[in-house]
Amino acid sequence: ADEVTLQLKWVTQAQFAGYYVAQDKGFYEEAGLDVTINPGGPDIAPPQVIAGGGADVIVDWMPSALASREKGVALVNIAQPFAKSGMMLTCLKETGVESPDDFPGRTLGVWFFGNEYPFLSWMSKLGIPTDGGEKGVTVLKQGFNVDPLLQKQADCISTMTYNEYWQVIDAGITEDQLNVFKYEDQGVATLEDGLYVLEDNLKDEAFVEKMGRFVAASMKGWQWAKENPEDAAMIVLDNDATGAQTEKHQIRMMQEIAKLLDDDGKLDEAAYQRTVDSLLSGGSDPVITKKPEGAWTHAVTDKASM
Amino acid sequence: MTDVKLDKFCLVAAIAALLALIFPLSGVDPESGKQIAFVSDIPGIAVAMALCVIAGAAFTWLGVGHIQYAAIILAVAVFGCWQAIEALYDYGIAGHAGTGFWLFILSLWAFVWRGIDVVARYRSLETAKQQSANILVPIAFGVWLLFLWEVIVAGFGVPQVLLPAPSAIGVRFVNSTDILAADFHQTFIKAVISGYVIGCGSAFIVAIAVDRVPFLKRGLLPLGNMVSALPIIGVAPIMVMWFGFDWQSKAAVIVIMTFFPMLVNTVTGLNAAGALEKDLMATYASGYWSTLFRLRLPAAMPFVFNALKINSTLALIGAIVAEFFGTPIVGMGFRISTEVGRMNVDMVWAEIALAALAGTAFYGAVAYVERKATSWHPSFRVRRH
Amino acid sequence: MTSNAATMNGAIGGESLWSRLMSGQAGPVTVVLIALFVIWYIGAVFMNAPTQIDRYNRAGETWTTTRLIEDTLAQERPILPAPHQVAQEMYKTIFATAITSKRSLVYHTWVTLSSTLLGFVIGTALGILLAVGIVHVITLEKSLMPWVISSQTIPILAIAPMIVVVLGAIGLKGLVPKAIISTYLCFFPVTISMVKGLRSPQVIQLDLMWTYNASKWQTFWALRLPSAMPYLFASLKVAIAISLVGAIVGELPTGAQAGLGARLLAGSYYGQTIQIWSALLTAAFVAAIMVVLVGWCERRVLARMGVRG
Amino acid sequence: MPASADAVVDIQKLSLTFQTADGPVYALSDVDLKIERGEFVSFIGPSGCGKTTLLRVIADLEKATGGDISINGVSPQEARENRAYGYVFQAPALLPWRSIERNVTLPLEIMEIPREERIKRGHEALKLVELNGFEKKFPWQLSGGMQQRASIARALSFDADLLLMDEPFGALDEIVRDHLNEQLLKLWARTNKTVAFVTHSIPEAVYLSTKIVVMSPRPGRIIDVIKTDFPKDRGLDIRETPEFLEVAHRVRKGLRAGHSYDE
Amino acid sequence: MPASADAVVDIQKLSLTFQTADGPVYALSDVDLKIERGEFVSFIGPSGCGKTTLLRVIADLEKATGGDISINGVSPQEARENRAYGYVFQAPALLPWRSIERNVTLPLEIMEIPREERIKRGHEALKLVELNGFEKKFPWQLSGGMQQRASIARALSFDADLLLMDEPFGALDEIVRDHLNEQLLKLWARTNKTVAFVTHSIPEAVYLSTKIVVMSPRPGRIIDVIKTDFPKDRGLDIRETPEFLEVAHRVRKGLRAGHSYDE
Ligand SMILES: Nc1ncnc2c1ncn2[C@@H]1O[C@H](COP(=O)(O)OP(=O)(O)OP(=O)(O)O)[C@@H](O)[C@H]1O
Ligand SMILES: Nc1ncnc2c1ncn2[C@@H]1O[C@H](COP(=O)(O)OP(=O)(O)OP(=O)(O)O)[C@@H](O)[C@H]1O
Ligand SMILES: Cc1ncc(C[n+]2csc(CCO)c2C)c(N)n1
Ligand SMILES: [Mg+2]
Ligand SMILES: [Mg+2]
Repeated sequence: ADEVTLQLKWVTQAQFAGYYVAQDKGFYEEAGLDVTINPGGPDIAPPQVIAGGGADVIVDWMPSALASREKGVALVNIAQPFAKSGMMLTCLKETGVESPDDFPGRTLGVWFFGNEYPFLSWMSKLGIPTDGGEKGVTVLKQGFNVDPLLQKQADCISTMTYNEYWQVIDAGITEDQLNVFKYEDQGVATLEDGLYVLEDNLKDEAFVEKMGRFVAASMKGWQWAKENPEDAAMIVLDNDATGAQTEKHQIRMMQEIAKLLDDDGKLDEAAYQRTVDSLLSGGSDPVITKKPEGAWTHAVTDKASM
Repeated sequence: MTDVKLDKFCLVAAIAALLALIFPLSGVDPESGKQIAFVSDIPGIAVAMALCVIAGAAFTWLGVGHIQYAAIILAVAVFGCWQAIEALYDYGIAGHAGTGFWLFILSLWAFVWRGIDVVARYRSLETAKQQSANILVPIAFGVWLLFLWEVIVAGFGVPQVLLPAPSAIGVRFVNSTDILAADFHQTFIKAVISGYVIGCGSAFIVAIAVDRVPFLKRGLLPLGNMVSALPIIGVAPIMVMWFGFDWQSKAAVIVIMTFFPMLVNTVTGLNAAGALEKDLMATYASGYWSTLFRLRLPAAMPFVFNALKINSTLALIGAIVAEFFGTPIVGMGFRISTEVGRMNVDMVWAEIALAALAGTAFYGAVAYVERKATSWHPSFRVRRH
Repeated sequence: MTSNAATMNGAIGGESLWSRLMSGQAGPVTVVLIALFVIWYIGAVFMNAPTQIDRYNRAGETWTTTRLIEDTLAQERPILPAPHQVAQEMYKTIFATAITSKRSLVYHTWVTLSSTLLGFVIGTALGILLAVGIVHVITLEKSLMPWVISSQTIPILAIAPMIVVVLGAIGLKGLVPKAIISTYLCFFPVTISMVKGLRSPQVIQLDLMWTYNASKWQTFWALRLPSAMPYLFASLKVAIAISLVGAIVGELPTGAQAGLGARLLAGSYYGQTIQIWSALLTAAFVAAIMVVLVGWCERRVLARMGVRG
Repeated sequence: MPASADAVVDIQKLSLTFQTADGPVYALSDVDLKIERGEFVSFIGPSGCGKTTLLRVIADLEKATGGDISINGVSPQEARENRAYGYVFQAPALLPWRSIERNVTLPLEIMEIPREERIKRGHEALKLVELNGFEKKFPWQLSGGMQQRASIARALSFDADLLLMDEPFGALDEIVRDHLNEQLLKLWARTNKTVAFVTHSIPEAVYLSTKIVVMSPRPGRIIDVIKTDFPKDRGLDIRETPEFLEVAHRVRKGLRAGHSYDE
Repeated sequence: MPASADAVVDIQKLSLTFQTADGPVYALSDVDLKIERGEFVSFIGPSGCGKTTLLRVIADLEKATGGDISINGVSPQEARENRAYGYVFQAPALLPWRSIERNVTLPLEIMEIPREERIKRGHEALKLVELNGFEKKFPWQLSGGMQQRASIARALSFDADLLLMDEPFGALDEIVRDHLNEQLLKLWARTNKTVAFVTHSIPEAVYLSTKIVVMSPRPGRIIDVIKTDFPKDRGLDIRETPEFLEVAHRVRKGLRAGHSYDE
């Protein structure tokens, strides 16, 4: 069988259920693939891993992937299983943040490590500086969890619809005590978990064909996960080496993830365009400086749907 | 001794340089299938190699007895290094270096080692000369290491996102002084200094208290050893949870890290005074405080400084690591973790270089004060053998 | 020393049971431990109270102090978990779970321990080797020593993720990268101490070997190495603890793999403070046990060398 | 038992046992001794017989396990707290971080004597042992003999009436030793101090003392007390007199009895 | 200059200057000395005059800065490499982690002599200094004097023809010292070894030597060389003879000339 190494963006959780299901249910095997799934972590940069030859294909967010491309790691999007963004800013109502107009003067929690691009684009679109001045917002590098909100160190924090949001809820705060600003709703959504490979490899026909099979099998996994969220969550739990994840949380995450999924994993050109525009519009400090060329291809998904 | 002793290092240098002239300088260009460059294409490196052969052969016979000879050898090596860099970047060898090139580097290595060796053995009664020799040796060695790093990264074409060349790091360092300054201020001036002072200071006072109360000494110290084994990495998120995002939580981590080395060392030091000296103080009916200040604290100084030195390296590391767990968007640890994610690995290394510089300077400062304050200690006297 | 007893007007007096209990080490340690627990409980109440009160307010409940105290000590995600919560969690994950399970702390401890030990062994060997070089080759002493010190000012913990990635790129995965980080951290105290130790023979002892025309090698085995033993063991105690830190740090970026570091991370990620604290305490216990083991070896070796006491 | 009015040191049935892991070590047993004001008493005996221990008991550095001892009519502890004696240890015991001058004036500093006075007395003491000119040097810059002299100066600096000296001249060469012996004798003759002096050298003991106490090996007992009656201002030349040789002979005999060589 | 056929040590115009940060220290200057096979030469002189330094030059522990020196006709380095001498230091310098036996056999171990042979010769040497029975003890279990005896046994164990001894008996009490002096003389008379011996004690020097070298203070020079002609098998009693006292007097005079006390 052909060997494929997949580098995830984050730790083993239902966010990556499709790949684990495809592995567990033998979809990869059927496609003649021997797939190794490497979980990520807070300080693993998938582009760095693939550049160093530690993976064949990675899961990454498009802003980060395009920024890396400008830095010389020629990443190409070969499939986009997530059609929608799950990112949002979650605020405590009691702090009085009702709309983006209330942001100036506030303290906001943001993920960095390449995940800050959507936020920075949004702020520059709103024209709010992020330097901590009077008219701007004070930005905190948010750690792994939602403590900054619970302990009122920040007025708002970044959350994913499928993960951190529910941790806030679990901590005893009810939905009606929160104001949430989804990037989708604000019109600043950027594409999230996509599959990326190195441009050079795509020159090799056999590789494209192999990726075709990989994407097809992965999408089959996603389809299965969408239909069987509970079982998918259990498969994820089986693969979690820390033994720290909980069933309740993973099932709920799987259900939320299902809402973001695309059917065939083919990159939507309009969504790509919207992401690129958003990233280019950063005023004096845009995330990317020029329109990327060849940053995506349908060659693989076309093969996959054959 | 009548038989001539051959200088092995120079011999290696000469032979390696000779072979370098023969072997291909670079690999084959994958697209055109042709050699990228021969020695004959690059006059500079050819001259350098020839010089190495000549100098190597000459000094193999002469031996490198004098410091002047070492200067000649080092000069040849510097010229060779310069030509190697030129060949890499101006003649496109970067990423395709071949056997010949590496043999040349080996030759240079032998020269540099021999040169440094001679300088290291240099003895002069004039303090100024001796001191400059003492400083030159580690610097020359460090510069050589940087050169090796540069050549290996460029020669093998290591991707920038994995490991940038020192030259790229240097450029980034110079171009980002404002960011580096802001980060330094946040991490070092605010967090490290305050954490270090509070941690070491409180441990010193507690040590004196513990020493006064034997009960605490027996009860607290064994536990202290356990706490010092606590991985800071686990403590850091808790401190961020307790003391917030700003520098205070980093200072708290530093306090925890530095407290026990200082405590344990000071307590040991307070017991370092010899029995005879203690008896002496007893014959004067010297009181507790008098004995503490006149005998036990001075005797404890070497131990206290030992802890201060250990802590000077621990403190900076602690602050940087703590910044991984939440911080305002400034600081050395913040920058390191953020810029990796942005593939700005040269910036990461610029911060690391800054950390190493600051840490070494900090350590050096403490060591300097130690030398002044405990100049009476035998370890600072000239060794006989 | 008897002379101290005389000068410190020792309160020998009546040997009560209490004073005999407290004159050893176990008694005082227990008392301090109990005091620590009390402080811990009080701390837990105070640190957890604000969120608890917040929760009452949000739910519109009324509360009494007793209820508040009870609740602060039984939160699911406390800021500071109470000792008994940590103890329960540790009992559950250490004794009540099969050690093959991923939920067993024993399993994770073993994962961490294996790279700790590997790193410790390599680091110690490297440290001794460097020290031997530095002591015997003046060029190494002058050129390498300053860089050995500078090397420790590089925040290795901060670049651990990059190391893991870079090593992964050349095919080193799992145990080895973690062990390498441990090695980097623990070679330093060994080198520093061993340089000191190998230089600790007195001039007169070195002269003695010189009069016998002993080779460097003979002098090393007969004189330098035995003199360095106490220094070696002192540094090994530091090195083993620091090696554990290295292994844990190495586990963080590899993310959701196994090990105490991964437990810490996962606990941190999901705000499960109880899990963090139990992983943390386990790590501290493991470190303490290893230090005690090194101390035991030290006593045996030194006893064989005829050291007094 | 009331101490005799003029006895500086009054020891009765003193014994001392060290409790060690290997069992008890009987260092002193049944020692009776009286030292009058103005006496110069030497202690001589084989190595390990308890000379140092006896001196340490007098100085309150060790507690006797049996018997009675009084110094100037009070307990050793009180005597120590009154700074009744100066002690010269077998080793110099100088503090390496203090210059010679500051080492010598250390006891004065502890007794809170004003600075000027301290420096004056320090100078005098250093002059006595011929170390003037070395005030600002540090101990490691002096030879072993010079260090020992500095430690003697330190004991002299605060002018206690009782001097306890434990082999103070052991590390010195014969000439310097002779010289310091003379100096010490002069000082003693001038000031009427009481001196308790441990030595290994028979001629030294005989030359210096008014009373020589010969001790037996462990457990240390007194086997002979020899009174001499040389004048207070004796010169080195008395060492050639028959009386001197006779006393020396008696000391040697006592000593030899303690050793196992019966040649 | 060809060394005389039977000279074990031949020193001509030897000088040694230490270069220190404070400027040069002239330790030895213009020393001429010849030691014949079978001689027992004592060095005596004030502290710091260069006795130890001279012995160290002979042992190749220090390099002369001027003049010529040969040991058995070769350079000190070659002599050392031939293991031509045994050296007894001023301090015992025993290795604390080795039992007495293994300390004494250390030089044999380094010379790669087989185990059985080593143990045999170690026993003999220990017997000579009367330490049999203490083979398995560690140094700290022995008194200072016993340690010094062990270090002498160590130097004897490999039976070198030349013995260099630097105040070997300085730390011992008079009785033990007398005893060891006798033993050393016996050994020397029996084996025809050559001995160079540093001491501070005039009677010891006179009693032991065939030749006494008196040295002046820094820069160390030889100011007197005194030959004695007591029989090889002299007893302790010769110390009372007029010849003995005469030689002792001459030595004392020479020594005193080197000191500044002109009383
Ligand atoms: N603290 C102690 N614990 C146990 N035994 C001790 C202690 N101090 C001294 N001794 C023992 O008591 C005996 C007397 O020792 P002391 O030091 O008084 O001898 P000394 O006569 O001064 O000998 P030296 O002439 O060698 O100085 C010795 O056998 C010694 O081993
Ligand atoms: N390595 C050295 N560097 C500088 N000076 C030295 C060194 N070794 C010895 N000296 C000096 O050389 C002189 C002679 O010293 P040496 O040790 O030979 O004296 P000594 O006659 O053996 O004295 P003692 O009787 O005290 O042992 C001394 O003044 C000493 O300070
Ligand atoms: C330090 C830190 N950096 C980034 C993220 C963000 N992140 C990486 S993958 C992912 C998907 C959902 O969990 C998210 C949000 C985080 N949580 N913590
Ligand atoms: Mg004594
Ligand atoms: Mg000497």
